[in-house]
Amino acid sequence: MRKLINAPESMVDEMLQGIYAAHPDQVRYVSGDLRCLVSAHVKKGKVGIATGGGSGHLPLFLGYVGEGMLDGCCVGGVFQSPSAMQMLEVTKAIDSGAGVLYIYGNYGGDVMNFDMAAEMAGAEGIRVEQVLGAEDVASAPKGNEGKRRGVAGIFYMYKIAGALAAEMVALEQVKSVAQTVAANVRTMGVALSACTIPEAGKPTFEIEEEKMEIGMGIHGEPGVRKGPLVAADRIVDEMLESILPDLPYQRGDEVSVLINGLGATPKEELYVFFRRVAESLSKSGIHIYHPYIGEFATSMEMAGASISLLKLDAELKRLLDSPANTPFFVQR
Amino acid sequence: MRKLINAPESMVDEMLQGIYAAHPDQVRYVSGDLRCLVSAHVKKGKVGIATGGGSGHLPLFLGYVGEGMLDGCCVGGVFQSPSAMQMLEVTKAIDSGAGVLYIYGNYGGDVMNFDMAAEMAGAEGIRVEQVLGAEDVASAPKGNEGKRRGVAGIFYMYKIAGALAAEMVALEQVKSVAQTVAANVRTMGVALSACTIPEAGKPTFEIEEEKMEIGMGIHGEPGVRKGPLVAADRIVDEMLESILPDLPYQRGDEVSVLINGLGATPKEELYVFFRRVAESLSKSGIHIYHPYIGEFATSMEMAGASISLLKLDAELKRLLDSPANTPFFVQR
Amino acid sequence: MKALLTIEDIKLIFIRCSEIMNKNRQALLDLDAACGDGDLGLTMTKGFAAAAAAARNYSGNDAGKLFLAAGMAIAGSAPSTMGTLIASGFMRVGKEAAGREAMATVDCAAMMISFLDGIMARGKSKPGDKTIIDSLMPAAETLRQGENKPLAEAWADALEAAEQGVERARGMRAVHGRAAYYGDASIGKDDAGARVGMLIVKAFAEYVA
Amino acid sequence: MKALLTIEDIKLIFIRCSEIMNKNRQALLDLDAACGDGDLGLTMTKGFAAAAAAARNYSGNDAGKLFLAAGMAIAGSAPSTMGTLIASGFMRVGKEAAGREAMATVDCAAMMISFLDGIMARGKSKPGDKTIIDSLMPAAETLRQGENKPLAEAWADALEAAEQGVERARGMRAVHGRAAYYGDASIGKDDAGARVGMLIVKAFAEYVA
Ligand SMILES: Nc1ncnc2c1ncn2[C@@H]1O[C@H](COP(=O)(O)OP(=O)(O)O)[C@@H](O)[C@H]1O
Ligand SMILES: Nc1ncnc2c1ncn2[C@@H]1O[C@H](COP(=O)(O)OP(=O)(O)O)[C@@H](O)[C@H]1O
Ligand SMILES: [Mg+2]
Ligand SMILES: [Mg+2]
Ligand SMILES: [Mg+2]
Ligand SMILES: [Mg+2]
Repeated sequence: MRKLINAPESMVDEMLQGIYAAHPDQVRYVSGDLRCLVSAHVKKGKVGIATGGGSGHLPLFLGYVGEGMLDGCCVGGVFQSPSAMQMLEVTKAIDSGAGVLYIYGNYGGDVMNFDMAAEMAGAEGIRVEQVLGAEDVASAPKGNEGKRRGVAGIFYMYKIAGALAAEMVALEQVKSVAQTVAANVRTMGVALSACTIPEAGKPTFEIEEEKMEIGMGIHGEPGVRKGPLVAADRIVDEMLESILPDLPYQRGDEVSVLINGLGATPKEELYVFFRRVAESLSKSGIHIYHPYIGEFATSMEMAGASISLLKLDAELKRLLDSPANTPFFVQR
Repeated sequence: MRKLINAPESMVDEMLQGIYAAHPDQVRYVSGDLRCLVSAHVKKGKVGIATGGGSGHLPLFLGYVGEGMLDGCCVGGVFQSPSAMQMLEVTKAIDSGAGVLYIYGNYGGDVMNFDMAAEMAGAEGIRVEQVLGAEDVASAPKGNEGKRRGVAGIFYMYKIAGALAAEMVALEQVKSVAQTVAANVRTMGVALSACTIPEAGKPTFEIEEEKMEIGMGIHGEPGVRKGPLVAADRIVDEMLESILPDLPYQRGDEVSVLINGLGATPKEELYVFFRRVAESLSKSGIHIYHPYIGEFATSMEMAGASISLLKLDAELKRLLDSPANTPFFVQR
Repeated sequence: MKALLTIEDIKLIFIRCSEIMNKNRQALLDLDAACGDGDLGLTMTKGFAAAAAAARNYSGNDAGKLFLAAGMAIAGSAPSTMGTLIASGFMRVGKEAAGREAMATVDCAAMMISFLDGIMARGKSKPGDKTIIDSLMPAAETLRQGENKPLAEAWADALEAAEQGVERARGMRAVHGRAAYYGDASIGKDDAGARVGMLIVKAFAEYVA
Repeated sequence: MKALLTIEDIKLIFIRCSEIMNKNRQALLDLDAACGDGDLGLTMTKGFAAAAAAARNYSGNDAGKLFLAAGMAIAGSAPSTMGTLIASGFMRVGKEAAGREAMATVDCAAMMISFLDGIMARGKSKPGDKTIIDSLMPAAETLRQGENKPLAEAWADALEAAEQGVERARGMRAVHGRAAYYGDASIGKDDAGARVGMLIVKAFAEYVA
């Protein structure tokens, strides 16, 4: 295990201590629980947006709490859901009367806990709505979208719903724009190596050097196909062949592209990837607007990358472009 | 080799093509040479700041070309210096009469090429000054600072000199503030794994799993000591023991801290690192102001991290805090 | 032989359940690793340790409150899929059993039905989905059919039914959770959650034997 | 036997030098890998191929311009430490030899001095630092001492001196470039740059032999 940590079981809490020490003006925690993180600036009357999920995916999830994005986030252990009670505490802390929207990824444990939290919050008189990120085309076939995993594309839901919420609109509108994003984003990933959960001490699976798994999930869920590692351009082509027809994305569409590094893959390679995406979309007559290239949803030191496409309209473009300022994401 | 690339020898140029495709509003290239990158917004009468060095260190070097930071950058092959002629082209493109400051890392090849470029630029009537980043305390002992390598701390030189240049002051002032930063920053790193130059195809050296090398340079230059990988807190303590007395940083000082990931090390671990730095500095009565935690100077997929400290005064704080907007670094 | 489970009995059953999970820790880890993320042994030992502690600390005389406290303890300490499902089940039992001070076989049957209702509502799942339901449902039905039998006999039958349920689940195709990603490849593999359901039944059966 | 190097001769020497670098590619890679970043075989073959091409393309009759063109070609194509140093050396020669149409032994000696001056100015280095200088300097001195000898004899002596320089450099301690990070550990190891210097001398020596 090649990790700069102390005791594996204290990694998550020590990471959180580091985050509060580094960003005291931006985030704080509630209920005396480090894992219940909220923005230091909860705005009266604004719809609150909360998310949550397992640790090990920074900047996901808590990294997007801040101006123009999210208001609160619960994190669990590495790749483990936080609890419904923790979500309830965050919900209570960020509700200022306008209700709270949960945006999170479609994973069994998370769904159940957010459902439970929503019921509990409802019992306390807080209006809660939920929208799931479920855009990994490799995780279930078209027609069975409800079974799909949520991966890096959730960034777009945070960004756009967060921007609209900042305009002080009602919960229904924020929910509706989040649903629009969810409906218009698709992702596919490729993994070149596994990662190690600190408490486990060794990778839960292995990918041989010079091999890859296309469609693998960010916790190592099985993908579409394992095979020899081929040239980046061919990988991009194969991924776009799955992504483009799924929505479908068509000639004349405007899309934002998110090239997401899974952790160990250097930015140099992400740009090699983007180059081919740009080339290919341009051939298909699809116009790229405001691409994002970097690490947005990682699996610790996993090597690999994902491509997300978001189909845009004028409203989404405006919200995508609006400023944001969180400990892990800044846009002017 | 676990890389998302096409032919190894085309990696750098394809990466650059990706960068120009992604950020056409921010950067462009001159002389028909992808490797001669300049800001899309060269401001008349402003001192130009240029940097350069080998590829494989993103966001270093070209990632910091943009508003409030640098104006131009030449990149070479992976870990290879660009040529003096390329530097001359960038120098000519960004000079608008106020002269040009070169800020770059203290590596033999780079120094010689920038020297040669400065002579050539001088022959063409462009005023050029140079300030070197040379803050790796592990690379040469105190008293022999001129032999030290430049590593992640150069980020502070870019940030602060760039902010001052944006205020339209004279070349001498920009040079002087860059020298002040250079004199007040110290860095030390630790590596947990090597990285692979694509054209070489395999790591130039190896670090066994569960081993580390403290003080190793960002190209794998030998460090202070190899040994078993110990707890993060102990590594931080050992690094601070070298960094603090070197300037020295003392009780009552205000410092910015930069925790830099070398590539494969996840942000989770960088925050575990920062937590201990904050704890330790607080015990020493050193106050942390505006820390930075993330990837600022990498070695592709190398695992490891570095700690940089910059001693601040009121002027440096003001310049550190001023906004910046580049393809790889945004600050509001 | 017991004819009624008192509050104290129920507390001891939670403690036994925690012991059983500890004993089966490695087996659950291995089962979950084959088709999931391999954490079930950790979450179940943690969750039931918390449930046992909550039960031990409960000083009232309301079985409903006792189950609720145990459920909340599991929800807070083991927020995985299985932990949350079991927590939801016990919390539902807590609602249905509110005010009760002791449980006969017929009440145990009702408890199992509520437990299952809580799980199915939370998991949006049904028998045949290759989950914990597939061991609990046969046990619940057996208890209901034997609701006039003494506790020991009824729970022994229920355990047998649960064990058969585990066997039958093996041939099913997973449609929920991580195992679902394996699709047809899940057929023929044991379901870790079904085994957890059986172990819970086992705690009752062993206690009343 | 040649008494004068013409422009055409100098061009052919650059071509021979490129061939020699190709032949020594792996040796240079290995030497540089031991104490540096292991790229010297790549940069030298690249740089001298460019120099040879520039020489071939030069159509004038000014040795100075020819050396300048070769130096610029190396600077542009091999901007490593060694490439830049050699480029600086040839560019200095270009300045000093400006206007010359042919070179006798005495001019070769002057050329080597300028070459070294260019390198030392650029590298801020001196004899004894365990660099290319330690093979070139003895060669230059030998050429000067033999400036009245015929080209073949003078260059043969220079090559011998350069080879001895490579040997002597082995015992030195590196103070420049990546090798310097190894400090005392560099003592006893061959210096890759010193070998490059010797190979350049060899190109002249073989050509005029
Ligand atoms: N929707 C569901 N309803 C009922 N049981 C489920 C459901 N999804 C998964 N399960 C059960 O949960 C078990 C896995 O639990 P667990 O290891 O906690 O999941 P995870 O680690 O993925 O959160 C499966 O073996 C299955 O029996
Ligand atoms: N300052 C210097 N002056 C003269 N020669 C030098 C200097 N620094 C390094 N060298 C020579 O350069 C050689 C290494 O060259 P090269 O492989 O191009 O370096 P790098 O790859 O580090 O840029 C060394 O073996 C040494 O002979
Ligand atoms: Mg599991
Ligand atoms: Mg789990
Ligand atoms: Mg070298
Ligand atoms: Mg080199």
